Amino acid sequence: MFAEWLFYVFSVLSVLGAVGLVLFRHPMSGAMSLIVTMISLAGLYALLSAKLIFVLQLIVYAGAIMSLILFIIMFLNIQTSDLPEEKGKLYFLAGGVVLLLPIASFLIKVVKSLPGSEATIVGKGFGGVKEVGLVLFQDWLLPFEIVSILLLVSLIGAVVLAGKRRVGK
Amino acid sequence: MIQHYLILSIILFCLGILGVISRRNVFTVFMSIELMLNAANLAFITFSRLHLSMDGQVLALLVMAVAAAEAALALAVVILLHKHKGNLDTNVFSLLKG
Amino acid sequence: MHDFLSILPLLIIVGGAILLMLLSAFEKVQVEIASFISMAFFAAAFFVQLLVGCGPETVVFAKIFNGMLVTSNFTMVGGLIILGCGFFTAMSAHSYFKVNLFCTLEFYCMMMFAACGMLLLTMSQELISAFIALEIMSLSIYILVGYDRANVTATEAILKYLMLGAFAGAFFTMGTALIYGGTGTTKFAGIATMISATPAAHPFLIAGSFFIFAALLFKVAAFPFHAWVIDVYDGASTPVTGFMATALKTAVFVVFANFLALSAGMHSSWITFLFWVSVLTMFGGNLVAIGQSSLKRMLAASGIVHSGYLLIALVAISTDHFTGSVIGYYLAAYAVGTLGIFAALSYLGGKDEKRGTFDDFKGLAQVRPYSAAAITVFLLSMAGIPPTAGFMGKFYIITSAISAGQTALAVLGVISSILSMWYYLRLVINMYFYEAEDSFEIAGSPLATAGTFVLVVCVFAIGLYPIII
Amino acid sequence: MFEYALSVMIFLPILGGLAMLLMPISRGASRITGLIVSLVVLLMGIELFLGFTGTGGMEYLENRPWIESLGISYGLGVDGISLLVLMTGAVLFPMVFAIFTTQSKGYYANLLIAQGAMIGAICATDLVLFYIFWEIMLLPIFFMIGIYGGPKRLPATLKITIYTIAGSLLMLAALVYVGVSYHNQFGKWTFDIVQLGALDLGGGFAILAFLMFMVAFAIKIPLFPFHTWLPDAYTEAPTATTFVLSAIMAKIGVYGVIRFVIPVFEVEFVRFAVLLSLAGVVGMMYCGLAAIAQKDMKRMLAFSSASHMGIIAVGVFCMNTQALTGSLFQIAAHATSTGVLFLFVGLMEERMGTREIGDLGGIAYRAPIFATFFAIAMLASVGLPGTSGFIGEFLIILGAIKFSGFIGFLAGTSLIIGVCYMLWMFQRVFFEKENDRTAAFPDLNVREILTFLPVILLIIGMGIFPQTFIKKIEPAAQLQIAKVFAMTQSQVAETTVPKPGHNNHKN
Amino acid sequence: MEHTAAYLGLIPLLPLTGALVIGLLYMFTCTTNPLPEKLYGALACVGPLLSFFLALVVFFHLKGLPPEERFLVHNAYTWFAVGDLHINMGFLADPLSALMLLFVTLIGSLIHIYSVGYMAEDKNYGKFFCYMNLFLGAMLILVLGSGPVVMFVGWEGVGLCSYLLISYFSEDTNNVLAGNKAFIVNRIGDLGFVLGMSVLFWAIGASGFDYLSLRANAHNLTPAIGITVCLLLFVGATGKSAQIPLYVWLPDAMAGPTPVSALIHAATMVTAGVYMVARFSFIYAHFPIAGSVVAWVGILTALLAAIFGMFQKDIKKILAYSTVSQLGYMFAAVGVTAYSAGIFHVFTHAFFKALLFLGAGSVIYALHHQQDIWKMGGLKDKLPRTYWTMLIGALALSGVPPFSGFFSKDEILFSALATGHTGIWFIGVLVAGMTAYYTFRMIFLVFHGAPRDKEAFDHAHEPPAVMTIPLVILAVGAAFAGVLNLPAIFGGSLNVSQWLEPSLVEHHGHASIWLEIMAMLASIGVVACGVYIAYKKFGQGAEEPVFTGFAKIGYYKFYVDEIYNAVFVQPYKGFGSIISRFLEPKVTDSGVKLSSWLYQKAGTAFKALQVGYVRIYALYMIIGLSLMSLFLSQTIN
Repeated sequence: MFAEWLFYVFSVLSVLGAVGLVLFRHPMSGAMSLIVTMISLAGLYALLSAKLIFVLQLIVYAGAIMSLILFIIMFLNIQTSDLPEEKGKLYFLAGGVVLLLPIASFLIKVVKSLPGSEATIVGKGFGGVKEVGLVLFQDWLLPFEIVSILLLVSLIGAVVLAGKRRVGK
Repeated sequence: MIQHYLILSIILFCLGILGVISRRNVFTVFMSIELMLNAANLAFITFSRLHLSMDGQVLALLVMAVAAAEAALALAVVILLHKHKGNLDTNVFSLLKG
Repeated sequence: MHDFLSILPLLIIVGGAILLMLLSAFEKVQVEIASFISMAFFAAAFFVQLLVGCGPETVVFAKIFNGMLVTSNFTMVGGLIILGCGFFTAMSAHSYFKVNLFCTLEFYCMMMFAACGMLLLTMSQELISAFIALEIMSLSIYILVGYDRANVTATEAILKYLMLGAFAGAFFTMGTALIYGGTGTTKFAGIATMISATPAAHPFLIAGSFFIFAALLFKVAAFPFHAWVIDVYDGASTPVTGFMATALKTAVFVVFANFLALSAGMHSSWITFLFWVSVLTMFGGNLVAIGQSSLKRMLAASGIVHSGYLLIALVAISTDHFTGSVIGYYLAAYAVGTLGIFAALSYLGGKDEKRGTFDDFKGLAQVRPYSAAAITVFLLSMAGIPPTAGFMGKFYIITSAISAGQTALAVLGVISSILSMWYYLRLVINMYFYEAEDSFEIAGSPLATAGTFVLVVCVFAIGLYPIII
Repeated sequence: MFEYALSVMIFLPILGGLAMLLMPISRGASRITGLIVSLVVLLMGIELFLGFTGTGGMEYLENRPWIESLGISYGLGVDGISLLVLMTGAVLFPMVFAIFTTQSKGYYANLLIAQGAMIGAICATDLVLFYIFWEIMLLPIFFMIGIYGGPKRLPATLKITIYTIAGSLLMLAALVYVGVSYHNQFGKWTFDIVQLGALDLGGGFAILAFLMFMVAFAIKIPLFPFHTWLPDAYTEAPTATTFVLSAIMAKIGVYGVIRFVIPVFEVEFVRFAVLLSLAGVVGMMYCGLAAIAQKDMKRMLAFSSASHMGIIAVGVFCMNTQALTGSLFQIAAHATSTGVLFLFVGLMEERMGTREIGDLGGIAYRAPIFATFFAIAMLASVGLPGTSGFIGEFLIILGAIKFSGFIGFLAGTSLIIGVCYMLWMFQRVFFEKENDRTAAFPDLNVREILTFLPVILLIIGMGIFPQTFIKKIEPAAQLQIAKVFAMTQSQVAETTVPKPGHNNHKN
Repeated sequence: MEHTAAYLGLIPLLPLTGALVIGLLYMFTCTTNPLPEKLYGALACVGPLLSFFLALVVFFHLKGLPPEERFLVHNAYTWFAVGDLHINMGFLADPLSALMLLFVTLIGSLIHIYSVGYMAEDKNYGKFFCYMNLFLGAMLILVLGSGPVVMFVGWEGVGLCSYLLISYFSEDTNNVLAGNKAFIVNRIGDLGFVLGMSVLFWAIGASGFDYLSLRANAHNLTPAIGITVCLLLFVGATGKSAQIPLYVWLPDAMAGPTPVSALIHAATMVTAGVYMVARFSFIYAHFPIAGSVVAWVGILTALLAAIFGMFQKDIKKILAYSTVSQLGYMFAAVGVTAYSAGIFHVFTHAFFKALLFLGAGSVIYALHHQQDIWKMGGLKDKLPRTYWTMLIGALALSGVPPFSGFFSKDEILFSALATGHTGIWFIGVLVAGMTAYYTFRMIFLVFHGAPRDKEAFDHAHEPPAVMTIPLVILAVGAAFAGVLNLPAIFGGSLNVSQWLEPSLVEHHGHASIWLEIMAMLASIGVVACGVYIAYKKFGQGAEEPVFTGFAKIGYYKFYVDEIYNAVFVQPYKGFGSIISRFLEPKVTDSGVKLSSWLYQKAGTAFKALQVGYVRIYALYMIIGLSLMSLFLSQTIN
């Protein structure tokens, strides 16, 4: 029962955060509300017994990625005057909602086909660091390895695009 | 109950889409995409709980890594854009058209 | 041992990429050397692939990679195409960067990483690996697209590509999540088992593959996910455009085919969907192409049309004994033609790509008859006029479509290729039937030129001896 | 030694043309090369003609598997149906090289490539191979019109190219459909036309495929109402191209119908024969009428050519031996007469700088030899007995009468229509008063006389001794018709509900 | 027999060779160093004379055979053979063709000789004789052809030569137009011929498509097909022989040189239609309805042409209408199955009409190409030989006994009466009177009275002997040819008819001898009236009248040419320009143009969709996905 309440609290918070992201004019406000969403999601992960992910969500997402974004926002020193006018935003929002209705209803229809099942917290041995780590390094070696390439690419890319460059003769 | 998690995931996903198509600020757009990835992650975790297999959690983990990589690149691009125009309006960047 | 050999090309490419990355730290290493190094690695990987791939058996890396990586004849063909594309792109880039001075070593490094991602993509038999491979490829390509930082159009191109690419990537993850939810696995083999176990179409599977298709269709620029491609091709530098147009499409189509062909149930439930997408893609592409005045934009739009043809082939694949030969052949034929034309544009474009529109190439045949002839050959191949490779590709696709009972689709494909004659011929007409106004001076190295003529030979060779694929 | 004759006849010109394009040689050298190559082909053609036994089957066969997974082979052969078409392709080319001395290298090279491709299309016994040559032969035409054509060449080029490619791509789809149907029925892949004849097609897709084939050929022939590219293209094209287009390429359209459509689509063919033959006669009349209103000689001849092609097509659709043989004969006859007329107009244009009928007059007084040759070709084209034109036209009308009295009557009107515009033109150009321009017109010189004389003699010879040719083509035509009937008699009886008045056109 | 048969091929070949030789000589020398005229003249006469000689040989050979075996066949080679159709390049000499052969070669030779003189001043001498020889060759093929297809070769060949010779003075546009008209109108007839042949072939031609086989199989014809064949062939005949409605070309054909008019447009070519109907007598005789059509068309043509002839002022036009009129008689004859009478009239007509034309040619020659009879007069004394020979011709044409025309015409009229065609007989008699009138109108105006053009009269002189000798020979023929076919009442035995018997299928009408005498007297009376009226009006000199009323309409030939022009020619041309100006670019091509226009427009529209705003691109994706979701929602439940 308590878990259910928690679910509702977190979900309302996350949706509010998301709505804030979409609606706030200034990206800083958007980023802040996204952080709210992320933290709520972390709570939901905990409710779903994904302990490692819960931690990582907080550390990597809400922590690292979002602080990077915030850092850049501040680095670029974005003023309100720099922001786009976005006069027709409301029309776009309304139109977007109309367009999204079929997609959402389709997805919800799909979800409804799932037999109802409880999401009680599962005890030990599920979602812990060790257990997930074992799965990761045994079954999911390939993705894990190639993610390293991906990160390498992104690293070089960031340098190439934003860093200093030694231009060829 | 599982369904509720999934519906939440769908709502967040759709809100992400909405952000992408209705906003012109580059930051907001990228954050909306992050939101979509998060929604997907929520779905992964939910299914992981549903199937009681930890594969879903691993998948979420990998998606997080991808999201991080993408974010890094996206921010580099943002800096590049800002250097060119001093402005982060996506509509400003419409030289290529027709 | 064969296991190792099968992924040896991949390892060579990764090694090359890392080597280049390390070399770029040294001031003394020049860009030209980097291009030769990358060419060498591509060539080496190509020949290794050719030698290794002679065995017809499918290698499943069950132990090491838990069956997430599979090499087969089809992936080998895809790999060959990708490596060939890399090789010829490096050649044209060598010439291109003699005139356009914004290259650094990382360019070739990124190209090799992209190729690595593509190879992984062709071989991956698991959704999240495919996703990561896709992202490796995409991120590298994003960087290549935006490589000319001083150029605002290149920046715009990377913004558009990155934004929409990430957007599509989000769909891919959501799709993966839904499939995982439906089947409890993300491996192709596992999904196939699940499908055959439950005869009725699983809603999660449908929704999940729908999103995955959306992402893949985005990557191959199918209608209505095509809008980015024209702007991005236009903004990117010519060798990169050529690389994107060929290698990227090859990799995505291979994984697309692998995914579709994983079971008959999977394929059959998407035929109608793909039918309409392919029809719309072909005709939409043609309609976009007809109005273009810039060559790169026209080629981008024609790339859309070719994606449409490939979608026909996807509709027509038989899942019972899937070989992918039709797709492979068409991809090769298309790659040869497209690469050729971009190689030609690389050395003919001049500084800052000053020659880029149809009108800029008026009278080329009088000044540079051989180049004009080469471009004509490529255009004819793309248009599907015999005896070029493009014709045989189209022939195979039509044959497979009709064999699969998709006569209407074949006819529509034919009509679309009629429409496409319009803009291909327009360039030929401009090159041959007008007086020259430009002197078409060529700076830079002869490598792109050489590459162009090698590709001309390839066009005919592949066309006349289709067995070599 | 002679067993690879066909391959040599195909690839010698193609390779010669390509070599010419790639190598830096002067225009004079390229012309001589072209002349030599085409003469070699001519001699081989004559040798081949003489050695042809005319039993109705394929001769000079060459067959090599090419793409075995789809049963595509490199198959060549000649039979009575292709013999005369092949001969036109082989015989007429040297004239062009002999007459036009001042053209550029590309011009000659393209001509050679066109010749090779056309001979290829004529000899191919494999549908796919045929298609490949069929498409290739358009390319040199495209370049020749576009580069060497008249002032309004660009739209004309685009029109002919897109138009014909549209047709041929549709044919490609139909062709694949045929191959796939064969695979479905017999379990193996082949595109060999002899084997495809065993195919038993039916249903909507078969009709669609038939129509696609027909559209492709109808555009090439051209059959009304698909002829609209023709006047522009013929007018704007340089003379040699117009000559090639009218004398040979259009014929390959008719040939294609006979060779590839009739054996495969017997039932559909019979079903649509009336409609198609109507299209033929309507086109004949329409283009014939249009010809009289032309002011440009070349354009007039273009319409005239289209008009004649209509009649030739009728012969094919009438489905009897006489008409079919007539069409086959007329193919050669028309190639010699109208083709030569185009060359004459080209000569006139070269010498006087105009083709406007109104600007000319009285040429006959200054140039009697030229006028005589022109008159002979013209009379052949209006079908005067004693010239090659009569035999074919007579046989076609005869056959058409059998097919349907009405169509026969309409086909017969070509006798009148053709003569109207030809005489009108002849009057204005060769008779009446001469003017400054025509007074300076030099008669044919010895080289030109020697070039044209063989063809003029051929025109007369074919009129007086047609049996030399007919006896080689007639058995094949008879076989072809016999096949259609063997097939349709059984099938039509099964498939169509007997309706009163329906069987008029079949017997 | 074999030996003689082999000559058959030689007969047409000789003039053809002559044509070839003359043509080549002329073609290669005329612009540089023209050869002497005498050479051409000599060369030109060799062929016809040799042919005439051979024709005599053939004739006497046939005469030596029993009547039922009187035919010679020479199949030179197989011309073409397709399926059942087997056409030999074959020549057939039977009594009918032998008769034709004789007078064609005879008159042809005479006219060639005459032309040597007449054309002396022409610079294109060689060309003329080339065409003439070519014509004679074609005509001989027409006559000798063993089947309809070979006949058609000659048939078209003479048409071609007719065209070439009509437009001989080609610098004058009108002459060329006349030539064109002749060729085109003939072609209309030829269409009928070809169609008739085709129908005939499919009906009975499978076992051989020459006259002998056809004749053997003629009984297999059904009435419908038989009548169709007859009528179609007759269309061919109307074209070649200038019958209603295709007669219009013949008067215009007088634009050619006068010997041409004599040879082609009076004596030989124009009678080919009659010959053809007679050739096919084995079909026509079976179908009296078709015959009646032929007869009525013929007699109405005779009447119409006679009316026109009464008002013409061009001497050659008068003769031309007279020819049309006489041809009408011949068709009336063959229509009422009196084939031998028709052929006999062909025979006699050849003499007297050739004579008249050549005479007219002499007059024209003498007056330096003056053709208007109202500018002549009183030439009797200046041109005595011409006068007397032409008078004989005129008497023969008018049907005054005992000249040849009387017998042949009377035979026709009697046959009509005997077979019950009273109407035809009546019109025929009427036309006889009109013929006498206009013939003598011409004679009186040209030769009698006072000269109307003094200057021309003074310069007039009798032409050279090379021209007058043929006139005399022809005059002899015109005067006495009738003797060859004297009917029984004059003690004759219809020799020509008997000679022709084996070739023809005739139904002889039976009528009493009194009826014959009555008919004869009636026509003599009418002819006498005609001559008398002509004498009253023109005998003593008359001034050119101003035509009013019916005469004016007659003078303008009932405006038939104008009507044809308005109804056929102009619409034809107009249709041509409508096609090339409107239908072709705007209608036929509209499908192509429209689709290319649409394609371009749609391209522009799609170009506009590429707005360049990235979020709009994302929007496109979402729109697509949204629609696809709608579609997919249906599939799951």
